[in-house]
Amino acid sequence: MAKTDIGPPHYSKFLPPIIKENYGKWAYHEIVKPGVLKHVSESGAELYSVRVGSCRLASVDFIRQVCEIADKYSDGYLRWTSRHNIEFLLSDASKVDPLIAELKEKGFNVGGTGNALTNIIHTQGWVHCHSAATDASGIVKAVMDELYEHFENMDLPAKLKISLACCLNMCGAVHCSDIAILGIHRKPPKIDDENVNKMCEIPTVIASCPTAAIKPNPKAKSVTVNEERCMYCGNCFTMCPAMPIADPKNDGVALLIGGKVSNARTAPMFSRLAVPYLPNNPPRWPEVTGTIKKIVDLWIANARKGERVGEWINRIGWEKFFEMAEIPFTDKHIDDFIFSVPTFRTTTNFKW
Amino acid sequence: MAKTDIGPPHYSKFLPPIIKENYGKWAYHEIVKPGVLKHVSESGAELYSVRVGSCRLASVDFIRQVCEIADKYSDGYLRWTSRHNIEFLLSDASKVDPLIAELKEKGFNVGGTGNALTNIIHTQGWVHCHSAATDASGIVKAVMDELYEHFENMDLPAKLKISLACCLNMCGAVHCSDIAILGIHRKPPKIDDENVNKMCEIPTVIASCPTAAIKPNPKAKSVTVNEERCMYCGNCFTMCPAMPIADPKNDGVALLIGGKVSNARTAPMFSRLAVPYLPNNPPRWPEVTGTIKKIVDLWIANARKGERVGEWINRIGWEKFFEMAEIPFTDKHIDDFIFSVPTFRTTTNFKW
Amino acid sequence: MADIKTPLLDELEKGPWMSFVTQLKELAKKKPMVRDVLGLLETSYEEKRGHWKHGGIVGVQGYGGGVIGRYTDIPDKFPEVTEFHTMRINQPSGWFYTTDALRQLCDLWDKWGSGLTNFHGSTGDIILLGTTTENLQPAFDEFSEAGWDLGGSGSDLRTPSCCCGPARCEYACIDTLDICYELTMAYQDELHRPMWPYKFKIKISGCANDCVAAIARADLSIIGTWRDAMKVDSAKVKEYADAGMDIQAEVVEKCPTDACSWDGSEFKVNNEDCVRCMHCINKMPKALRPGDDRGATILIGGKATILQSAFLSWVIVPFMKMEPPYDEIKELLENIWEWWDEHGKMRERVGELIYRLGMRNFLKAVGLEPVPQMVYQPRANPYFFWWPEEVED
Amino acid sequence: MADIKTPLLDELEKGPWMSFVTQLKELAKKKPMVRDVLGLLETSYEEKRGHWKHGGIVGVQGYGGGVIGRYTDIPDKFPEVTEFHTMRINQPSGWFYTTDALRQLCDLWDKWGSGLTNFHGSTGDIILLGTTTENLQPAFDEFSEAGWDLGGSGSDLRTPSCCCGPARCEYACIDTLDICYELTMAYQDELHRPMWPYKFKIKISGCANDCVAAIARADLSIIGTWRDAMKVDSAKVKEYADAGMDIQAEVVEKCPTDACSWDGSEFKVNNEDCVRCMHCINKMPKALRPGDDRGATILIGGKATILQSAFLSWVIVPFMKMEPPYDEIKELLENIWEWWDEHGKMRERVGELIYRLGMRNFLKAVGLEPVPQMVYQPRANPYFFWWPEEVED
Ligand code: SRM
Ligand code: SRM
Ligand code: SRM
Ligand code: SRM
Ligand code: SF4
Ligand code: SF4
Ligand code: SF4
Ligand code: SF4
Ligand code: SF4
Ligand code: SF4
Ligand code: SF4
Ligand code: SF4
Repeated sequence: MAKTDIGPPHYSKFLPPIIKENYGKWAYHEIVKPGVLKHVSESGAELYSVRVGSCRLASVDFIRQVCEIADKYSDGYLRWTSRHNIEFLLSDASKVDPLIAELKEKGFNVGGTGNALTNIIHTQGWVHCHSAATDASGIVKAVMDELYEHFENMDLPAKLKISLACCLNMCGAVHCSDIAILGIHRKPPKIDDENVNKMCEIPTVIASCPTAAIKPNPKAKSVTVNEERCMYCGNCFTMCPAMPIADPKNDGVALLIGGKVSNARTAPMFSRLAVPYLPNNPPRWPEVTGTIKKIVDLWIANARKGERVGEWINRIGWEKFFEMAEIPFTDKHIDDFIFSVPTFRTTTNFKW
Repeated sequence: MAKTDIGPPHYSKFLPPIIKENYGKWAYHEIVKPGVLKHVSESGAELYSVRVGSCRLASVDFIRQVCEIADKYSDGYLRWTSRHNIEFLLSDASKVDPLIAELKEKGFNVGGTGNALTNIIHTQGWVHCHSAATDASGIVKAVMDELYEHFENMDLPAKLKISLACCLNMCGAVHCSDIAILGIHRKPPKIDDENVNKMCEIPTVIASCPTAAIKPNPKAKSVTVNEERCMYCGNCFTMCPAMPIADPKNDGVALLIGGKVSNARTAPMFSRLAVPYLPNNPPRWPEVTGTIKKIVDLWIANARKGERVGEWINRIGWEKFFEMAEIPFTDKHIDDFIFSVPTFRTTTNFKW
Repeated sequence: MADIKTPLLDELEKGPWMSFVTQLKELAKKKPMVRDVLGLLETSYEEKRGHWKHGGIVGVQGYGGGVIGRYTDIPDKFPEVTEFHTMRINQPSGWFYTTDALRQLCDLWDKWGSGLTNFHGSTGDIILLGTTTENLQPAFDEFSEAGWDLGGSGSDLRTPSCCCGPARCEYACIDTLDICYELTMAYQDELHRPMWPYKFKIKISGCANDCVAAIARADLSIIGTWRDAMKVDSAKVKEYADAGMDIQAEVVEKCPTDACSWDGSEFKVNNEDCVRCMHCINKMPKALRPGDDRGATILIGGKATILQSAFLSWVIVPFMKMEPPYDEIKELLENIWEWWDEHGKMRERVGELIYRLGMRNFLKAVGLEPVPQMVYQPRANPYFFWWPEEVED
Repeated sequence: MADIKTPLLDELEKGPWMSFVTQLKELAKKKPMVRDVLGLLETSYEEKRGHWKHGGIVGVQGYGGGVIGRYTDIPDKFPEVTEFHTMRINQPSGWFYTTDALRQLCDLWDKWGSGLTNFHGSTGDIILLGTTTENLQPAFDEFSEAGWDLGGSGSDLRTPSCCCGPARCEYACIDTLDICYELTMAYQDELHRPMWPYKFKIKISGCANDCVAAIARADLSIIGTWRDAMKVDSAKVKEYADAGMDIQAEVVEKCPTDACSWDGSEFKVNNEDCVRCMHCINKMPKALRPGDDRGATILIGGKATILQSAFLSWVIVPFMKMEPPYDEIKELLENIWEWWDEHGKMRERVGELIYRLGMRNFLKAVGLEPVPQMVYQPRANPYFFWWPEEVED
């Protein structure tokens, strides 16, 4: 039998010599140009990282292709970032430009550094997950195409972090992104009493519901859903396949915006509901890409230098944001979950 | 039978002629000196209001004495403020100083305007309420004596609003005061099963508990209290006299600070727990007056001009406040009620 | 009348602030009831606990509230306060009085009660402290005769109150006194005959300074504001500056939205950014004034701590014109009460009901459009609901 | 192999951003499984719905997690993806690789799976997407042989992850890679054998920029910081200024606590007020650096939206030294797990448990002292509790 619990390989195996020598001794960095970071050590050593976009849903052939390039330019050393970009790690400055030339020639995307749009964190979507209310890779591709110039240039007011999760489980960091794309259902699950009885543990199903909308239905040895309390999270479906919630006519996408994770300047913030629903319109989701583009353009035009989306909106006020973005404000925007009250405006201080 | 539903007398009956003539036409005001407001009308008319402290627990004889003075100086016109001060309303500027002289001679307190300490909003205490965990009028007197100079002078960084409530019902505005004095119990109610059975409606008693600590006790036809969940609010006692909660050894006072009501500059804010417990030590509650004095002095020494207590603390951070005030920080300071999570520090941004 | 010793309370006759003990002692000389209050209080000071209890419901004919029953738990020691009920008398708008009116109140209370009062109660009423069950009705009859009525108590509308407003304040954007009076008169039934899940309070402030603490203490807050441009007299700003005010530090830098600026000769307000917080006006009342298009912001849900912890009231109508007969606010109030009365659980304030059922249900029921002014920020969670008519079958 | 038509997906081959469709189509040429994935996805694009379902639990011997079972609900149409399970392989710290290692992974996955991957999963694992139940064990055996192990899934410790830290970043205040590795190795059992109420995630960032989004996504966040004075080189600040940076507007005015200042020649940091937010350092890495007394702030409770809505993690230890063998953090982790395991309900994240039972119970159980750094503000409600030993009988 194979060995268990060996854990991951030790990271030191994968560090290039320049990193081993200067581990913990980096003195400062510069962004030489979009996609190129230069880290300088106390020893004077210089490390160049060339950042390349990647569709996270990658084939082994793609990875092999990347390896070929790494062998040629970075002595076979490379890494992935926390946002699924690839970084080639070069100790030889003279190889940077040739690398970029070859990358561009082969259709790779170089950029994502500094005040730019970087790769979109996303999840499985219709490619693998049972719970998805929308696709992941497809919208991501469409949005990156739409905003592509901002990946290649560093001309934004601040970093722009977009994320996508295909259902309310929110795998990833959508709840704290500058712009979050979220797959949503809009109708309660349908209950297939017979199969609930057969396939599901009723107490677990009941406990899975965040709004306590599910009650036992002893007669049918099944459950009922209080439709007024159900907000379509799909948690019951995960626990009980006999409560399907997918619905082509009503599933779609919500946009939440203004979140951030870093502690720089302001504390981390949640993304907040901007657009409650946009339709699933494959293959290119034009309503989604269009709305995001509009919001990004508005931010670019109005934010002060250095202001993340949420910092900008907090300065001008959400009421101004909705007006400027021409997004209708609805009852859905007003919180009614556990921590709703602290979001209510308990002051007369607001703008017209 | 007497007429019912006649409502209060129409206010116009009580307005002095100068007010009737300039109703809605006031142009600006000045604080001539502590306790004296001068309101100037668009017509040029000048109204002088002389503000006088009052112990709110007033006898008819005291009111008659006030009436005498009003007849002499303000043509019989006067009012009370929303914080229980008295204001003599003078249209004759020349009477202001003589009025003040007579007031001072008779032991009245003139002041409470501008950046001063004003009267303490308070409640019944041991003088009338069954629910009180401390007295009201007594502590108020002791605190006003201790801080009296600030009532007479306008030398504070900003207005100082102190309030007292003698139990968790918080009659008054303690929940939004610069400094709130709050009577608290510290042990669960004792249950007198026999009388619960006789005197109380059990479902009402159960529903009265904010932490759902009360469960039926069908055997004894009474209730039980889950002592781990009880936070001694006394609500059950109000519903059920057979659950007494008063306890001379453990009752006392908590201090909450940093609240405000006005929308000026910053939105209204709740007062927040500074000192969880100080003993009931009548007649002058030295621990309470001493701690309040210390906090006020710290505020005076450190706040910028115009900063209310809470605005000052928000600027420096609560961690600094606790350090500077040398007040121990305990598990009681950390919220564990419904809206606790939004108060947790979800950032690495804090001071040592 | 036996003399009583109050060594502990006597300590509270010292010091510069007016002493309630002195007043009690004076009154005790002629009023046995007050002598027993003093004795009872001294006992409480010795024992560190109160000596009052609830008892049977007391009141006057035709009213469900306005009286708070109170009994001592040691009537043997202090028989005069065996019964010691409170009457709440509805104060006039803005707490303006003439000495005649006050003397009338004093005389009546001397006759029918202890002679002890609170000027005023925290809700705003004239609190008459201490009388017997027997005296309640005759006392009420004479108060009514003299033109005074009871205020609220119990699960009903409580006595509305308001700041001095246009009577004495240049900031008032609405006629607080008149609104307070008109609403009080319009809802006498709601005020006097408890019938709701719990209490309901209305407070009215003429501007955002909120001098009656409405946002903190009222289920429904009416707060004056304006919609057009602030009125600015830069010459007068200069006078303040010349008199020593550091306009930049004390005014401009404290503006919450960076909406004003001062260059030494012109004070500019960017009215689009101004949130009418009143701060700059407060600092320079001679130079700055609210605009002309005035009305009120309506907020809901303020309350103290029981049961779900204290709430501050929040915006439900950013701007409402406030002109007699105030039909718009009356209609809104009635819609609110209807919904709350139907759905509220016992001892559930309207703010708590909204918390439980959600703003969406509240807004739909009372007929208000959602606007971003209602929230600091939109929701962060994705748990929002769709009405059946918004989705396809 | 029949050709499949994917007119909708083909649209996603257009545009400047790299296309996953092109990759899928390439791979489909040699992998029937991927051809059916393509077909299935095209079907989803036509129908606007997914076609996957849960099914029986699948896995490898000796492990409770690391594999996500997946089945299509239309196996008749796409038989090759009747089973299409995911294997999660634990990534190396900081996602550093050599091409040799990557090729090894690719070869193994070509052999045993679809050849489709996620580089990486949101938790940080190498996600190998699509294999059959039958292949799981032999695949695992060969991965293990080659030195790779499974990551976490289910109600257990999830694969810890960390930023590149001291390997590639001058801001790193702790050795993120080593901490990540050491914790992963110390808790192999917790990682591989589900046994807790729900999942538990650990993420490690070298500084407050938090480049692995720990505060948002980890039940336990370890974030580098320092306790002594920031290192300032004013001459270098001047270089930034000379190069065109508006130090006042871009740095000083954005400092959250007004802790730094610049007079054209000296950049001053008031270290008592500095909250180490990193902003000024971020703007001028050549001039400013963290201090020398370095360690980590520990935060707890971060998670996504299910059930009680998303939480950000909050401070429980303002400062902890971080030196091998990291005993202090290990002890803390073990105390936390013990308490959570004992009291947590099924599907209750540790943050939710703390919300339900209160920080006071949590702190007492794990042996931490309450400090004001744990909260933005103290409680506003008066509902606090006393331990029996704190009150008199
Ligand atoms: C490579 C990476 C870490 C890794 O181990 O993979 C990384 C690397 C760096 N980050 Fe980061 N960050 C990385 C993800 C993040 C994340 C996480 C995320 O995006 O999900 C965050 C928090 C996101 C947020 O706030 O919502 C993050 C917030 C920052 C910040 C703070 C930005 C702000 O002002 O709010 C800085 C400081 C700065 O850039 O001025 C920063 C700075 C940096 C520096 C400059 C640090 C350094 O001296 O080397 C690195 C280059 C940044 C750049 O791209 O311009 N890094 N950085 C990650 C690259 C992701 C990518 O491919 O785009
Ligand atoms: C008389 C009274 C209204 C009434 O109808 O009774 C009143 C009257 C005035 N208030 Fe007030 N306020 C009165 C209670 C309040 C309250 C309510 C309370 O204290 O419970 C508040 C909100 C309290 C809070 O924020 O916690 C209040 C917050 C203000 C403010 C805002 C203060 C701030 O900067 O936060 C101002 C503006 C100012 O003074 O600069 C203000 C300003 C004023 C002005 C200057 C308005 C004017 O132009 O006439 C009046 C004289 C103020 C003074 O005393 O210096 N008034 N004022 C109340 C006097 C109470 C007393 O006896 O002390
Ligand atoms: C007399 C007064 C205090 C005072 O000394 O001024 C008072 C006294 C009582 N209040 Fe109050 N409340 C008084 C203003 C308030 C206020 C302030 C206000 O109205 O602006 C509040 C906070 C605002 C609010 O309504 O939330 C207040 C919040 C409470 C509460 C908690 C309500 C809540 O939802 O949190 C209770 C508990 C209850 O209703 O059972 C309460 C209950 C009581 C009771 C009836 C206690 C009881 O169950 O018997 C007290 C009777 C005392 C007595 O011996 O007469 N009282 N009470 C105030 C009424 C005088 C008046 O009519 O003018
Ligand atoms: C694969 C992955 C998404 C991706 O495409 O990257 C993923 C996929 C799933 N997640 Fe996740 N989660 C993944 C990272 C996350 C993250 C991000 C993170 O770890 O940093 C989160 C948010 C952070 C957090 O843990 O709260 C996340 C929050 C959830 C939740 C909601 C948990 C909560 O407490 O709110 C669920 C629901 C559940 O556990 O039942 C969930 C459940 C699931 C399940 C297991 C759904 C299910 O019940 O079957 C998904 C399996 C999909 C599939 O087809 O393989 N996943 N999930 C990520 C794991 C890859 C990896 O190991 O590297
Ligand atoms: S976000 Fe939802 S649908 Fe998407 S991978 Fe996670 S659990 Fe699956
Ligand atoms: S979809 Fe979510 S809210 Fe609706 S019943 Fe299922 S678990 Fe409950
Ligand atoms: S605060 Fe409590 S004790 Fe004091 S008057 Fe109000 S209900 Fe009575
Ligand atoms: S005192 Fe309050 S918390 Fe305790 S049992 Fe009574 S109602 Fe519940
Ligand atoms: S609330 Fe405004 S209008 Fe009313 S008294 Fe206060 S400052 Fe004047
Ligand atoms: S009223 Fe307040 S918000 Fe408006 S300009 Fe003046 S200070 Fe600024
Ligand atoms: S978290 Fe800090 S140490 Fe880690 S990569 Fe980001 S900036 Fe560098
Ligand atoms: S690190 Fe942040 S808080 Fe500290 S001085 Fe720099 S900007 Fe200010």
